[in-house]
Amino acid sequence: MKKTDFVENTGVEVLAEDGCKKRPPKDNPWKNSRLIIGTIILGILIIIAFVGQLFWDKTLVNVGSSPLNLPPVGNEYRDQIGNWAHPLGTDNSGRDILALVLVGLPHSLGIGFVSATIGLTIGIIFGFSAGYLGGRVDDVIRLLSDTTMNIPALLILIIIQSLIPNAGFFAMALLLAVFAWQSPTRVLRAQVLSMKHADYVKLAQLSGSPDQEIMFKEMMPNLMPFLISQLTAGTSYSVLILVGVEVLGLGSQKIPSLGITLNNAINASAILRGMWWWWGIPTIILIVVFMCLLLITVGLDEVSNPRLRDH
Amino acid sequence: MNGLTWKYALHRIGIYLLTILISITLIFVISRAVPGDPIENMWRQLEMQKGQIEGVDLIIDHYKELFGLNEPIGIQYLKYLWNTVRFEFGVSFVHYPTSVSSMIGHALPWTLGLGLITTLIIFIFGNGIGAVFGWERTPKFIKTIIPSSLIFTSIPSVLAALFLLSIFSKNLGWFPLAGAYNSNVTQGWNWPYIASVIKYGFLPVLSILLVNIGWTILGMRAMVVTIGGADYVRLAQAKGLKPFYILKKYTVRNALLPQLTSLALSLGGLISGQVLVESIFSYPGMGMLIFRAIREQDFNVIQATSYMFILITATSVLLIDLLYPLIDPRITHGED
Amino acid sequence: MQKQKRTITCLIALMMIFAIVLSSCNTSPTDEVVEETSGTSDTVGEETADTGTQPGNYENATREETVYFDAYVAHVDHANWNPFITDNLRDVGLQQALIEPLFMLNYDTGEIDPWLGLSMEANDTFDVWTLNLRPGVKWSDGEDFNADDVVFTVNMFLANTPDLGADVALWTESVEKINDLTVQFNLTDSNPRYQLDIWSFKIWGDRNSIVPEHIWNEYADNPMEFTNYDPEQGWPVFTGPYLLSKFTENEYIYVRNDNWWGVEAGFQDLPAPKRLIWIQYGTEESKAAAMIANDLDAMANTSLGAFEAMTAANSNIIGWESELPYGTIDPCPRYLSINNEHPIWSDSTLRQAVNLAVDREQIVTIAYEGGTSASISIFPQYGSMEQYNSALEDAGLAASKTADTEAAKALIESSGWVLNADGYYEKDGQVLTMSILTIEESMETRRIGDVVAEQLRNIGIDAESQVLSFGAWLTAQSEDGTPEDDYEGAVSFVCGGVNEPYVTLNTFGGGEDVTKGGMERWSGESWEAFRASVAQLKNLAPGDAAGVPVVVEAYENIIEDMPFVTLTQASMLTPLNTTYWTNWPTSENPYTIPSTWVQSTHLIIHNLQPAN
Amino acid sequence: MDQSLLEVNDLTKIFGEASQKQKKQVVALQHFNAVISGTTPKIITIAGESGSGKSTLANLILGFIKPSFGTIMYKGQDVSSFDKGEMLTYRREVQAVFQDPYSIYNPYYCVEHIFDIAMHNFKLTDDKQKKRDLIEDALNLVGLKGENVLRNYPHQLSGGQLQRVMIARAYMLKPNLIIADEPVSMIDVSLRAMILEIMMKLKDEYGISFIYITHDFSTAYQISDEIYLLYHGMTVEKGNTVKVINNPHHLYTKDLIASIPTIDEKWEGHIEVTEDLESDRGQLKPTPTFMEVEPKHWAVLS
Repeated sequence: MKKTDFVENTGVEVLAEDGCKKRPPKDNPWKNSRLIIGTIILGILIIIAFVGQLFWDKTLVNVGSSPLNLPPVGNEYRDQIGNWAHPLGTDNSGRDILALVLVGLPHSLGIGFVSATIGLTIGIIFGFSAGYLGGRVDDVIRLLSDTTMNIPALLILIIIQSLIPNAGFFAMALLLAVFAWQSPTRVLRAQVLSMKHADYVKLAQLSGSPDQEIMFKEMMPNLMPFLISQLTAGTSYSVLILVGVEVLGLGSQKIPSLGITLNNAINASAILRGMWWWWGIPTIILIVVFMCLLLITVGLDEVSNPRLRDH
Repeated sequence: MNGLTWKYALHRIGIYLLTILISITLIFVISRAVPGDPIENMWRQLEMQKGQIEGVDLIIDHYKELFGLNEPIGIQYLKYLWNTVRFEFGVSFVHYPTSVSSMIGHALPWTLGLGLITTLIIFIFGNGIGAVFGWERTPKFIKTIIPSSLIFTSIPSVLAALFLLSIFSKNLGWFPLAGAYNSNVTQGWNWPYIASVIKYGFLPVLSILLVNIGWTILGMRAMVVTIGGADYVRLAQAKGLKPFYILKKYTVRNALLPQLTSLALSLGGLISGQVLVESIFSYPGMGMLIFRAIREQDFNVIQATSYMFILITATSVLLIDLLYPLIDPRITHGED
Repeated sequence: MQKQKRTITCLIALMMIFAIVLSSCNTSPTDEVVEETSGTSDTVGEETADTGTQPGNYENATREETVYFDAYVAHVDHANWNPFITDNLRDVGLQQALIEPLFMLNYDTGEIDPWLGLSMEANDTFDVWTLNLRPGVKWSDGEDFNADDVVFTVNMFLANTPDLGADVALWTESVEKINDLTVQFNLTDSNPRYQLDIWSFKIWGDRNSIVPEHIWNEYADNPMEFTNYDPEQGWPVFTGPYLLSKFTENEYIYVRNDNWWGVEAGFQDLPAPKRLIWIQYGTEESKAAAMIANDLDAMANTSLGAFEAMTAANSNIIGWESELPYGTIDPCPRYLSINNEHPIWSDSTLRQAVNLAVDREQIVTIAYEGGTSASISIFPQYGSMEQYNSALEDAGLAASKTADTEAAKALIESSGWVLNADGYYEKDGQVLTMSILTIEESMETRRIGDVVAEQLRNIGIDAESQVLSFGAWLTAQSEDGTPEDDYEGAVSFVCGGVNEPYVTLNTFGGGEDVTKGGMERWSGESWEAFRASVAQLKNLAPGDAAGVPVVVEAYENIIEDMPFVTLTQASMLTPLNTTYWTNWPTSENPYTIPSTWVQSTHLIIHNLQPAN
Repeated sequence: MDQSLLEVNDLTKIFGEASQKQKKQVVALQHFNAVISGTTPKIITIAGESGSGKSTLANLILGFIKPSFGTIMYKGQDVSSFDKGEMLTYRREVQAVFQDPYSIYNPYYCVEHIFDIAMHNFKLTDDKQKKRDLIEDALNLVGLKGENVLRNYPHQLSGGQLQRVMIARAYMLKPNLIIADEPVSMIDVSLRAMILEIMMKLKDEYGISFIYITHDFSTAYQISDEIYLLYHGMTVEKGNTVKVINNPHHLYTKDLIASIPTIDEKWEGHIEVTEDLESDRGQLKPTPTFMEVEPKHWAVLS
């Protein structure tokens, strides 16, 4: 039976609450190679960053803590030969690149993740309300998202930066969330619209479930993999905006991050000076992080949508 | 069932006008939220850069008066609304007495040119690649190659622009370092001018393209995959139609409309994302204008340029919303 | 659907065409002149013949005959050549190639050298000044430049203040023509710096340029409306040895005027370059690439790293010095501004401690990578300032190059502060903090801020640097809020004194009716004494030896109360390319400063020699 | 007096904007009248081809859509005037069984979920053991055991099982009326009889009335007491099931009954009717007049 095949592949088993019979592990869609590879590499990166912070002197991110313009180990730059004291080299203010990366990566990733989470939460509330309730609620939410998408992001960023100059971790995440909720709202609204007429929603109505329970207990669990993929996509989007903002010099300078390092490198003409390690290492890390998040997103899409899987 | 109805159109236009009103109001509020007085800041900055200016207080007072900044904020707002609907943007504070309209008049064509070409290429190639990426019959190795084209998506546009500049202009010398056309050619309809515009615009276009195309590819891929499983596509497959024909006629065709909407929605972002690329290539577009205006708190310029962006984005979204039911009869806007 | 896709394509194509049409509408009339030269080559000047160019027609001058300058500011309105508008085109050739000043200040000697003016003398009370003009000066359209033009221009200023000539109007009561070459200014008050501040190139350019009466008289009532641009009539008309040829969005091109007045008047020979181009590149990387490729002859300020990369790639690129710090001094030294009204930092003992904690040598090493020198005083260390700086050194008032952390700690402790568990000083439950504001647009201040914050943390002050946009940086230091909310410290700079300390000191002294000085809000006894010295200095002519002891006296008050902490000399590193042109100004040949955006560039242009 | 359980008066549903100038409206159901007795449980069949308004009627009674005009009276009270508490009671007492047993279950939860939410929302009981007993009891009625089905995911059960669980759920709520919207059309033939038997049993032993929506006359003939034949939203013939099917009177009914090819497949055919009838499609018409062609058998004059 075709229908049954379809349902069997939805892959909700792992998420289900205790007490339901487990499906045989053979057809578990969560065993998705892209998802697994992406998660593992990203996990390794994060673990390296956190473990590294324990073993590497974090104060090396401070200005003047190391010799200036030192290349990575084994390389030579302007009569200086890289050594193991600073394996990834230093920048022009005597900051250790390894320390910058170890401190900066979790910081940038964390802000991106938190802001994506905030954005997704708003997106869930707005998207479900707009899609399920429709009418005026839909209009108001639409107005809100259209309006905020209309205003140049740069304007908002510059202004907020001048209002809260040394935005900390959560302030920055909150600020980025301003740009992170419209897309989930739109996408979820469409999903909810198509799910609204599902038979099991009808049944829940017949069972006397109030609207919020239908939205969040009946519909949302089925969107779980989809929501997680929205979250990873949102995280990479927020990390990109964050890095973009920092590269502009608009971010908080208080905590070293990948974007601030790139901003310093660009301002100091690192490319021209041939200090490839200074801009190259943060860039490669950004690319790897982005690719991992992309793999996870694509993998999760495949989990939530069986048609996406390779045949 | 219903197609485009008057009620729906009026409702959409109502939302459109309301969106614009709220947006421009927010622009007014936001641009004044920055601490400090623009005229004061500007002259103090000039003084610090170019030496003390005696009588600077007189100048500052004079210009505040001239630009109406001494009036109550409510009056300023009403005047602003009235002027904005009439497309009267006044003069730039910083570039006084240059009128904002003439500044936009000089910059907008370049930005539109750059923006439209990149948008067009992103739409055609992004959706093309995305369709191939999402198609179930695409060979696996191609599906493996495509994600690598997204590498540029993961770095800020500034960095991408700097890379391209450093490789193609600095090291290889294939493209000029800055500007929009060669000063030796005459502006107008002649081949040397057009060739030079293309040559100077190539790298800026490429930078914006590489950074933005990834999102379109990913979006299209998801659309193709979703639609690929829809009943009518399954039906077409059952009818024995050729897979590529199905991809072209059924899947892509139906995926393009939502993609068009996303494009319209991202238009504003695309244009303002151009800002930094323009400044790196010293391209005389709106990007430079808005970036500087925001930094210099040049209210009239901020308001006018933002208004342009708002109009472009909101209008394209409106048009697509209105065209949708005409193009796709499955979309209805009835009450049921 | 297919049809619709086509419609969209057509629509977009139409809009592109529209864009190109719009952009070609901005065609400047001069473009028609060069139509025949519009070759397919992109390399400027390549298509010209080897034989060199014909006299008077230098639009197609060869690369060897052309000097390329860096236009470091992006302008918006390229067709407005009015020199008085706020965002004028002065730094892209207007004041270097077209407008000549009456006088020029020499940074090395402190003398005011004559140019269009021969001399300017004051009476004993400095309230009547007489200007003598150089005979034989002609406008580029052949009309004489004379006292009528000066009188006309000054009266235009007086009638249209403060739109233009605000400083002229502030000091000038009336102006009279004595004869064709002599003008008398009657001042509102005594001003020994009238010639220097108002009629000379001092820091950037002569803001108050004389304009030709026969062109501007039509616009005497509304000079701000005049664009001063009409290629058919040869406008803009000024006295300089070059004429505006054309401009694009990022290039400004000038050609030599072989009929320049200076030759006939016996003032100077024609300058060697036949064509001058100010060209704007987007980034430092692009400029550097152009320098390396010999497409640019002089670059505006650059970073040390970029400079080293450039000299490594192209040995023809030189700086002011042949070794570190390579650059010359900017007229605006950097200092640490401290809020004297802040609840904590109002304690001068703490400010003294900061002064001791700051290692200026380390700032130079890290923040500048050796590209500048530590300040010994708040003044720029130009040759003309030598007598003041050495007097301060002799009096033991010079700032130390290195830190004395122990002494700094002792001072803080003497004020009742105790180190807490985190290693920071604490008093009454309050940690000793200093948030140092830096300017986002200025990498230099940001790097200084980072280093100073680090140095202060080392002695137990919980300091951090905080980046703000210029406007926010300025506002944060303004006096709007309550003192508690106000700033603690800021990396700041003071421009003004180039050849004498008066302007710099007056920045901290305030005007007539203020009760505290400068952004720092310095007040109290020492300040009152300081102000008295500044007032005394005001009435002395610049460079007057009698001023030296007064300056020392004023500076004693600064050291005693330490309202701010001197840091470093600002560096100005201007790479110059000797591939096509030589005889650039250097420390060995210091005929002027090497800045090509200021008006003294006239001197550079007249001194440049072709390399072969 | 015999108070009616459900009384439907002149029920009409028009889709599309009534005020629009363009006549784009579609009349899905018009002038429907029916009464279900409160004392004698009955199975009432609503029959007709696809698009005849059967499902619209079900959705109207279940409150998923609102009528354009006409009323639904439940126990003598207008359904549209119900407050929150009354609506909850109505929801509980009027239950439904749907056509597609696969899609009615939320794939995220195991089968037990449908009992849980009903139990929770209708506040049947808080006691765990009591809960289990109620469920077990209901499942036993339909021939299932809790341990075999409750902890399974919907896709792990067969269509017949799922549909029986649905009926068990409805039964558990002790409703007065169950709307059965083509409950057997997607189920294996072998299981159909069982489902129908359960329905009969519920009617006879537990006094639950049914509105049985179908296009299948053989099953209607088998179990129902009354039948309503819908054509383009209009009732064209109604009355005792046996009489109507054995002696169809209306032109359309005749064609319909004669042309049914098989009872196994969902009938996708279309009845050729006179031009006259066809042109009326979707138009709102005046209340039809019924003629009693024989006792307990009415037909519209045509």
